[in-house]
Amino acid sequence: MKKIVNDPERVVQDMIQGLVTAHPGSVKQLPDTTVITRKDAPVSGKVGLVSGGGSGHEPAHAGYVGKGMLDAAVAGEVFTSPTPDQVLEAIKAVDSGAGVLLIIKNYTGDVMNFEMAAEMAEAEGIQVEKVVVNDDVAVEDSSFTSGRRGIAGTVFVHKIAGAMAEKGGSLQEVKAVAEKVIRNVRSMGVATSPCTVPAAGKPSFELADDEMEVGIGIHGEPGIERKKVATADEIAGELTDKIFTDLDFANSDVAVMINGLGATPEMELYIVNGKVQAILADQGMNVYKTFVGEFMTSLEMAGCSVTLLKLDNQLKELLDAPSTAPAFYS
Amino acid sequence: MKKIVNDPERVVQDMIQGLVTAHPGSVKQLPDTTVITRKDAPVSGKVGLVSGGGSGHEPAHAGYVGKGMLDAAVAGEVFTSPTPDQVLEAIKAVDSGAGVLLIIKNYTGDVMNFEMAAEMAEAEGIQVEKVVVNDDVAVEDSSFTSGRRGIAGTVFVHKIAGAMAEKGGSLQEVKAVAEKVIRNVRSMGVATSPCTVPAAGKPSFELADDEMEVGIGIHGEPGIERKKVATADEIAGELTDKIFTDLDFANSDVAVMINGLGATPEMELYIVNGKVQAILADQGMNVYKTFVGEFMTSLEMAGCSVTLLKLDNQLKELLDAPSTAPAFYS
Amino acid sequence: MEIFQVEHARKWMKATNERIQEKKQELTELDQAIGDGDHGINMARGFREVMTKLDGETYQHVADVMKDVAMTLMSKVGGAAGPLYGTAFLKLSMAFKGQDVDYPLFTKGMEDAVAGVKQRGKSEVGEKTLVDVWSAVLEKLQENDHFDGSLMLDTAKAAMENTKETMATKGRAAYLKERSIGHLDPGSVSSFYLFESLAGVIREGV
Amino acid sequence: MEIFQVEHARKWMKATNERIQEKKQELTELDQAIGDGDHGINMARGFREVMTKLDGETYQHVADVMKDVAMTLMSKVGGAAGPLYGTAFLKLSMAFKGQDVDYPLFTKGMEDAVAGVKQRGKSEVGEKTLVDVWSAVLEKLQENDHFDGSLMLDTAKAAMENTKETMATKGRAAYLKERSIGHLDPGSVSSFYLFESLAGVIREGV
Ligand SMILES: Nc1ncnc2c1ncn2[C@@H]1O[C@H](COP(=O)(O)OP(=O)(O)O)[C@@H](O)[C@H]1O
Ligand SMILES: Nc1ncnc2c1ncn2[C@@H]1O[C@H](COP(=O)(O)OP(=O)(O)O)[C@@H](O)[C@H]1O
Ligand SMILES: [Mg+2]
Ligand SMILES: [Mg+2]
Ligand SMILES: [Mg+2]
Ligand SMILES: [Mg+2]
Repeated sequence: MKKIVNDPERVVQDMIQGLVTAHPGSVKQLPDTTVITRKDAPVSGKVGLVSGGGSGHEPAHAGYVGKGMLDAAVAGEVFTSPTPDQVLEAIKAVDSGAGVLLIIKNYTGDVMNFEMAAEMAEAEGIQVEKVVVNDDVAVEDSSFTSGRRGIAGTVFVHKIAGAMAEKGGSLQEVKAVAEKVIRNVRSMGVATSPCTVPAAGKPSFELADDEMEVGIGIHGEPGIERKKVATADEIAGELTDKIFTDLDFANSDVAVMINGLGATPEMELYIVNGKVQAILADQGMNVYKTFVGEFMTSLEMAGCSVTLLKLDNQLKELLDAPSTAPAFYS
Repeated sequence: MKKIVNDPERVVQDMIQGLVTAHPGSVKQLPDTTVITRKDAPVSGKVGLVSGGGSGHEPAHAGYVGKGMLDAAVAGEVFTSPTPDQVLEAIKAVDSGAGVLLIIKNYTGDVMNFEMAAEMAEAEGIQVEKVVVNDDVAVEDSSFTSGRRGIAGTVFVHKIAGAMAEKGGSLQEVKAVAEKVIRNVRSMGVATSPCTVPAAGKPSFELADDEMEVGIGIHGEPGIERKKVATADEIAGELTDKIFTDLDFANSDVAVMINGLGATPEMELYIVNGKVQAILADQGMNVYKTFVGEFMTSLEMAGCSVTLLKLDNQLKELLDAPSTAPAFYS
Repeated sequence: MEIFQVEHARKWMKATNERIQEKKQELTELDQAIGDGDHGINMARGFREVMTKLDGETYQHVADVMKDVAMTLMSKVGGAAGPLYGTAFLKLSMAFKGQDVDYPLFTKGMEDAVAGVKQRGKSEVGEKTLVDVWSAVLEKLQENDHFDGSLMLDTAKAAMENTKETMATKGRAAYLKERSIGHLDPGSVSSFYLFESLAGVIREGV
Repeated sequence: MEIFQVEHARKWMKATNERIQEKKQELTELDQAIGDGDHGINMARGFREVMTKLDGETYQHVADVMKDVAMTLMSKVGGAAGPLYGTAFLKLSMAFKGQDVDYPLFTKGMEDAVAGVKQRGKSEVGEKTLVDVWSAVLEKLQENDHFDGSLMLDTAKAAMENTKETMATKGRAAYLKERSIGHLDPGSVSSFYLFESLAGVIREGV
């Protein structure tokens, strides 16, 4: 796999440089860190929102930094959770005294690093709360394991918690609505080709010409089942089926996200969307809003995920609230 | 190349279906056509803007339909210009009496089909003007050939002409500003992997593991030169060099677009942007606004293009004007 | 063959469609080499629709057949080939309008068709486009005074093969400049199948 | 070896770094099979930084070496391995603080380290993680009463190899459930290199 990079070991630094120069009016980099914050951070009186994780999921997470969404995003090395010292810098940079909420995707590494940062921040007198997103229904939610993974549904947590913080919600209120989103959001994905970590130089797994990986993670980790490539309609059916088995969406108002994993043409995402919408209509669900595009990618992996979020009036209002984040303008 | 589709011969219809159901509040499909228009078309008193071309360039062109941008986009088969009858339907649907501007990318097929539609529309008494975008400096502009191709710079034409139409410009004024953008916009791209037309089923060209194609088109047509893959910095240097040779940007205010061709991770686009910004700063140019993402793709081709637009006050104001198009929110 | 009749026109289109469907992938591969890889797909779609259209209609005049062919190609092929083939058949239809198509009228129709294609494509002979094949066929028609299938076949073939050695200055292949040399022009190859089919109809006579 | 000294600690880290750099790709490939393919990259980056750090410092106590190792790994490795290795060395440092590290104290340090790792990772023995290797080594240290390099090496190796046959219930490999069986756990392999290096230092003595 060819990469348009300079040095595989420096991709994160180079990317951050390119990101900050692209959006100089809205974001800034904390010097000597891989932390991107709102230019106006800390926002006086506002609860600070910090998320992040390994790099390679762009536009996540820095693309969601902006008014109405995150205050800071911490970028780790590719597919590697950022370290506690970096997360701590982010927390300190966005805390205005109203406390900070960490939005963590449920991976052992992310949880441990963010937790350690939270402990350090609390030791410095900052109020920190955290929520852990685990929307991926591909993985069983068992108390004997580390549980389900966090994938594209995380973007809805950023958006809605961000809107709550922006309108002045307290740390507990922001945390509560983030948890409400987490309870009501489910996702699942499929990959038709692997991705290559720049420093690894070879694909994370191999797929035959007629195979796909169902229940794929967003780090090139293998999915849960390998099978013959199916049609867009079949894929839409399988992913939504799995989601409905996990959470009952009957008669709900839902937000839909069809997320490209990196290399999938937008054309294909729309084709999948067409079927997803038909399925939801069939089942009597009411689609409130649809998002089609790349929101939580896995480098140049081909494939997509489907995310459904059950909405009540509060969530609708917060989903619709303005955001100036480069990757989620609304 | 695996595709997430249902039937390779029906991808365009399926895509349009998925697109319209994703944005039911803002766009609609003209029945039995591949035309997407603003939901509120024709907008009374406003000049109508119609663009389009082959499919496979998503989010172009339907993603740019919205208030402040296009009134209609006509989708052809993959990489194939739409036919005159379809373009004619689009013209008729958006004309409110103030006339219609066609924004055409400079490919023989597009020019011919749109011209024929214009002739038919004029025969029906509709005032039609057209502009032809030819921003790709990879191809020589010669009077003996069909001239340079239109690529990602087209999006700036959509945006700026769209803003002019929205604020009430006459057909001549809208055309004039579109032509001003065309005179001042230049692009060039590079590919590191080919793409596969769904109905063709095999890649459009082959590249060795260490090769890239410089001056690539957006239809999988081969570029102008094949060479060893270079670093992001070298690529940024080569593309901007070629652009500066064609048009002098010294001391200008510029808009920058780093466009992904389909499969390139956003991380890499940002890395390229970092160097492009450094080069522009070095040369004393002032970057007014930067766009990094997928704007004019070529299915799942890997690679990117760099577009520079020289701005005056009028263009800045129109570039900043609001747009509600799904793929260009501002 | 003295008069080119409705049945001849139908056979021509049927044979052309069969050839194009058969050669769909070849045409696409030729277009992948120096274009964008859709020519076979576009032509196959267009002629399939032509057959559907013709099979559902009855015609009095060749001109009416040509018109339906023109309109179908124009609205189903797209790209560069659609308007060009569409224009060609439209010109044939206009020239033939309401008349019996004898050799002189057929030749006149071809003159208009070639002129129309050149104008639409702003192109001339020698630019490595389908104009090369159409013009060569026209020239022989003009030199001769009766339908001659073998001559048409040989002429179209030679002109088509000749595009391999020329450099493209029009169409997508023009971007490749020197690199376009050594490849057949896809539009010339599809045009060859068209005239090869016509030659067959001529040779078979009524 | 009676007392584990600063020089031993340095040699331990140096040998570990060499092994990790050498095995960077192997570790990454193991992680590609059942994880996300970054373990070798992360460990190599971390230990390279450890060497840079240690080379620039002078130390009085082993505890201080362990602390710098901990802090460096914590801030340079990331992922799951960073906090786990970081915690382990931090616990060693805390246990050793200001004291000479004899066998009982080393064992005490390892007890704290393993407890710390288990707590941080919410994991137990048998879940196919590096806890398996650390716990096995600890157990033998507890059973014995003097440093024994060969025993440590054999123990670590057996525990590491044993992860191949178990099913992961923690870490990224857990998502694969049964499919994780048949693959070595990358973190256990890197931990093996760590104890293999320590065993070498022990055998060489002072
Ligand atoms: N300007 C032109 N004049 C005449 N023929 C042309 C011109 N441009 C292209 N062609 C013909 O059209 C063919 C390509 O058709 P097609 O692949 O269907 O269209 P596109 O290039 O739009 O993909 C070429 O091989 C050439 O013969
Ligand atoms: N909960 C856990 N407890 C103990 N060790 C764990 C846990 N999760 C993962 N590990 C160890 O970490 C290793 C993976 O490290 P690494 O690849 O660096 O992190 P990541 O999984 O975040 O990419 C695994 O092989 C395993 O040994
Ligand atoms: Mg990782
Ligand atoms: Mg084409
Ligand atoms: Mg073509
Ligand atoms: Mg890993």
